[in-house]
Amino acid sequence: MSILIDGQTKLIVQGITGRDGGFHARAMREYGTQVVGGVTPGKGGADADGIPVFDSVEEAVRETGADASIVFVPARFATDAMFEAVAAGLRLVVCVAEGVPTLDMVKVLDYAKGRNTRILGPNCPGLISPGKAKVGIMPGASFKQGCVGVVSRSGTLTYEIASHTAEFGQSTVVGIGGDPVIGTDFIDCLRMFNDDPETRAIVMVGEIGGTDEERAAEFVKASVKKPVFGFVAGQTAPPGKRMGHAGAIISGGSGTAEEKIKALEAAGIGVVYEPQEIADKLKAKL
Amino acid sequence: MSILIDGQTKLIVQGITGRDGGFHARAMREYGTQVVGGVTPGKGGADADGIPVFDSVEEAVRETGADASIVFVPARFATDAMFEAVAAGLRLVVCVAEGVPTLDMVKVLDYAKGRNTRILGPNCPGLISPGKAKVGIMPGASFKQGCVGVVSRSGTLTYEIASHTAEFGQSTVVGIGGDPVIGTDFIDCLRMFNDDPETRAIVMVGEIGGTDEERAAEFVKASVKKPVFGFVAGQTAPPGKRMGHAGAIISGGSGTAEEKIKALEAAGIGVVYEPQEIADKLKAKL
Amino acid sequence: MKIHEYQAKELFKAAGIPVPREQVASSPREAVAVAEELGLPVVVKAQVLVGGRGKAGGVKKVDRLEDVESVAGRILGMSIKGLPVGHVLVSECADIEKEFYLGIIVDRANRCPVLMASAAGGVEIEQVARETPEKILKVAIDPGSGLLSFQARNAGMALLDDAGQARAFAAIAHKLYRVFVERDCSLIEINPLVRLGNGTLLALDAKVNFDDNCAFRHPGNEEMRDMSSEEPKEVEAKKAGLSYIKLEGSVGCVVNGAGLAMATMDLIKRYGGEPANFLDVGGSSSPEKMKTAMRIILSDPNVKVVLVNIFGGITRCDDIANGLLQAKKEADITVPIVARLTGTNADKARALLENSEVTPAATMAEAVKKAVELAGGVK
Amino acid sequence: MKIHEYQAKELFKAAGIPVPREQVASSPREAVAVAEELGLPVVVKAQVLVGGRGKAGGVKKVDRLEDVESVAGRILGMSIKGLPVGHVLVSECADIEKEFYLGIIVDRANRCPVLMASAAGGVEIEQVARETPEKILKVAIDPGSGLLSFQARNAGMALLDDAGQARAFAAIAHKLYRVFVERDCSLIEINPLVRLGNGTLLALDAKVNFDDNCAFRHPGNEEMRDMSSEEPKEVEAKKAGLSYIKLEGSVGCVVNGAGLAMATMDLIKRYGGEPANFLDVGGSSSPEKMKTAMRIILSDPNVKVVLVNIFGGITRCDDIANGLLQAKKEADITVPIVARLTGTNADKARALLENSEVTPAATMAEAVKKAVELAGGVK
Repeated sequence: MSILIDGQTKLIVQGITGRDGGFHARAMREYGTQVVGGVTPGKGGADADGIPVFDSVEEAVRETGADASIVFVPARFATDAMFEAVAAGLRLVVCVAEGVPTLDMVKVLDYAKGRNTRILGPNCPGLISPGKAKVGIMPGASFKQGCVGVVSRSGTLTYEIASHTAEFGQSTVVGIGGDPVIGTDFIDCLRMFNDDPETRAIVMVGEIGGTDEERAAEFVKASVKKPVFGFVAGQTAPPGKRMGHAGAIISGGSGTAEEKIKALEAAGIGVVYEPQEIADKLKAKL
Repeated sequence: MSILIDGQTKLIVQGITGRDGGFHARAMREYGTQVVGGVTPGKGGADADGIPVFDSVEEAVRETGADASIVFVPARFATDAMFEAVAAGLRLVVCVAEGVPTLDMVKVLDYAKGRNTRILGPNCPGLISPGKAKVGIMPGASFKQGCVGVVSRSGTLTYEIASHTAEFGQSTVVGIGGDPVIGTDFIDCLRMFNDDPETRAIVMVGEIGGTDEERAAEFVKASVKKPVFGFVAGQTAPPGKRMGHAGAIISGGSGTAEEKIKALEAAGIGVVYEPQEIADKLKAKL
Repeated sequence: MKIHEYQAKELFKAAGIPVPREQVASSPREAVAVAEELGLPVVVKAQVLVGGRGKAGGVKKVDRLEDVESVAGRILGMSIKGLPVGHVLVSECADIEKEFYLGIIVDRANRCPVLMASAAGGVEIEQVARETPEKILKVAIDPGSGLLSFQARNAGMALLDDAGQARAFAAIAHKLYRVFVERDCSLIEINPLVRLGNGTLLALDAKVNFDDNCAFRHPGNEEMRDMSSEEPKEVEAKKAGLSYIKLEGSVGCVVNGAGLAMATMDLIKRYGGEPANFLDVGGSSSPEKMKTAMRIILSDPNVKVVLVNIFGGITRCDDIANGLLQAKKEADITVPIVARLTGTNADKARALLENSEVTPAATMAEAVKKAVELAGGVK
Repeated sequence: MKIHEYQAKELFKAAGIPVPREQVASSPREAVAVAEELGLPVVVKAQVLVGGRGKAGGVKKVDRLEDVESVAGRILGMSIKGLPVGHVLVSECADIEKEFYLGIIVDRANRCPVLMASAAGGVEIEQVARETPEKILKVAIDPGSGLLSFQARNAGMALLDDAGQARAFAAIAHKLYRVFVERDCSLIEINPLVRLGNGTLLALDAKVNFDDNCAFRHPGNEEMRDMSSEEPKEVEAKKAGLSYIKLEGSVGCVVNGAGLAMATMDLIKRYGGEPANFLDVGGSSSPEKMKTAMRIILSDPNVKVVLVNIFGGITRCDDIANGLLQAKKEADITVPIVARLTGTNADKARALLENSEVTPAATMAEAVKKAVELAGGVK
């Protein structure tokens, strides 16, 4: 097992005829993901390196039986692509684009709420269940199949931290994205990891901004039975400045790393202060 | 039992300080309904004939534990009143007003969908579970406790038809309203009557316009185990003319009484051509 | 509420939906002036709030300027299905290559607006829906998010192979939806939406119905109302809070509640009579309303009997009885009246009518039977 | 993106939200002219995109006309938390009876806009939220239906006893929400919203932040950008597709990914150093971007060492190495460079840097340790 994706996942790539879409469609297929189709309006009938291209998500789903999509269209068109994917009934939609308007994201998530679609992102690297499937842009070689579930607001920091869990490998690594409003949060992933028999320990990688980590800590305390470790980036971040990610900002003195670390500790989460420390911490518990 | 309301229902009256609201609040209380409060923004703290008045539905619910409301405000304010009732978490909201904009109703129902509120109406007489409670404007004396469930798009025609079921009495009589877009339809009521042990037979009173009766007929055929009788008003209605109710119109040749009667008959529903015939039909089956 | 094609086209134009070069005219002379400006040939189209104007001869192509006056005059003199033609629309002749349908209605079953598009344009969409429903593309619109880009785009691509034309179609769909929402329409339709030889899309005809419940927030909608197309008695009734529709029979009826009114009409027919009207006196009926109802019904010379059928709830039977008596007193009513009054205050009503010439009836069936007999018996 | 109070007030005025009589001035003379027109006393307020201007002396009440010039001059000469004051807002003195708070933000946890209202106006809402959260009324706004009438009405009634004032409050809330949505704000705030002695409500201060992701659809938002308040190097970095924030330390850093960049800064601090900046080179980094990154970092005289920490994914390590080498060739870089490059094409990168003066490191921890040492060792 693993969460959200595995070898059975049938993926379509929205924006497959674009530069990034095409590149990552191939990379995901090479990794072993079942990339069953692509969508680019107006280019239906084309062939992207052996992957059939459709005009609409609805058509792609009808023809291929896809149950997940990854959106590689530019930010200003990403909202519409997500709406289309939700309407077509996909189970999982991953949005990589950075720069999606926040209020559009609010609308898409509201639209998805009554339907059966989980959105991951936007502004996220996607997710990988090592050895099974990759729906994202992370380098497959940095991950190894195993029993640690990783959930993170970041991209490369996730790779860094995951690299120190190599001894145990990872069940699934999920990048939830760095925007203020995202489709899937820590709690969603913690719940799934907790229920996943293959996952034996969970690492959550947080950062400044918002209260997602604090709420996650409460959830861990109340409901998670497996060992959880946490890292929070941004202890040296100045207040009021957006640290790269749109969501990484300390405003009005709230959303600091200090607060978050305190909340994680209070929930019994093993806080890691340097990425490499995770290796020993895991060894001690597993 | 009965459906939707009974002696336990705690009702608030939105617009209780208005003429109609006040009149019917008293009438419902006299009938035996637990009218626990009223709402009129700006008149909180007042007393309407012994019924406490609140500024907001939220407050009324908090103070009284109400689980249902009936909306007696004019059509142009009824939408907002329904939104407020839904947001306050009421289980049932009955809207009597005639003339609520259709697109507003579409929005309210969409809003209610993700929440746990059933809306009845608009443009409906409400409902009555004889001997238990009345949430509506119908004359209580025209009904008698018993085992026939009645669901109708009409007001007075319902009273007329119900009067011919007096031998068996009624479990609940529901007026779903005469507008094109309504919160509760035939199928919703048929399902509830089918599941209600007290109800032994069901009478549905339809009229021209839309396809609600046709869809209900399919539902009856597929899922209803109790005897169902039907009446459809408007066989002599001219096409293209709105017959009083906003929803009662034959347009483009569809929505005729003929089609509906045919659909009811095809579903094995005992069609009644004159209101008084229902008495013998029931006797034959019960 | 319906509006004329030329009025709908004005809404379209303001919203950026492409329409033909055209102008409305209310006299043959005006029509000639428009035709001169547009250049020949032109199409002269009767502006009338009822379907089937084409079959009735209300749409004519005119090739020569000298014929415009006579054609326009003939159409302006017409009456189509009882409605006089007050205006004609004079339009340039479009080089039509293909006809599409595009419309939005409120889907009662799904409780949301639905966009309907079809390559089978130019015929009545209800006919297409009955005979070849697979030819209609239906798109449910979420009221919160509105018509989404992908929905309009996919509809365009489904109907048009050319990418540019598909985009133009989608753009028109978005504009149409905006008008639909901003004006609180119950129906908005472009039929046909045509593709010209050069690939351009054009709204050749337009149909817009407004939601009658929204007049309070759309004074602009009400200004477009064409009173000349409405039955004066229906307007008078509406003003008095009554809902009245004239029919062709001889049994006038006064009923409280639309459903009961229809059921009463149906029973009249079933017992061999013909209803002269639909009339719902509404809820809390004052004697005044009753008087107006009687006046309107009796102004129809076909009426041979008046049937009053009241199931009192909010409506008080004694109000109805008083209204009846006052109406009888004030006007010289010669036709017989049959009254069935039950429910709230029925006893008082019965007492009031005891010594009048009103024929009482205990049940609806009895009342209808008596009325049909008085109207001349079963045919 | 933040805008000035006076710009926010212009949006308010256009939306019909009541604001004081006031005008912006960019010179003491202009300030005097405004004061003359308004009549004394007036309040002169520094327009600066940072909080705490009051405490810094950037807000002054002036009673006599002859003092306006000197007060305005003093404020216009100020620099508050590093930001120069380019404009002052000269306002009539309001007869304040009570101060309220009214604002809208996007609630990250609930994924919807939330309206916040409080009778504890005039102080920072975050402070109220921490100390007395029960004093803040929060109203979640459904994105599909928007701020509903009952929500605004109930908020008004909760804060104001007078029905008319509650209605005025609700009307302001609706207008505020409209601006919030139409302008794609991430925050919109009236603090304080004041009640005057005569019961009128007035937006005394205004704060509006736009969602940076929406510049493409709001050219009008971008026009309000005050470039003078932005760090030139941050602007330069942004143009090059980099995300850079200047800090006070001596260890410059170039990292790919915002999270890893923050983690790198944190580790520098943990190992006894001080980061000189945050810098995320972003995804697919060309050598060109790397050169720009180095130039920006090295223009800071505090920088004693540059730490390059790359976990290659889309970013190719050889691109980074090439950029580094080019930067070194083109400029005379004297500060030491420590580079840790892992992931995609790390081997190639290592080969490229072998004979350069760049100090290699195998892990992030090692790289940070070396850099801190080179910057002068642990404090």
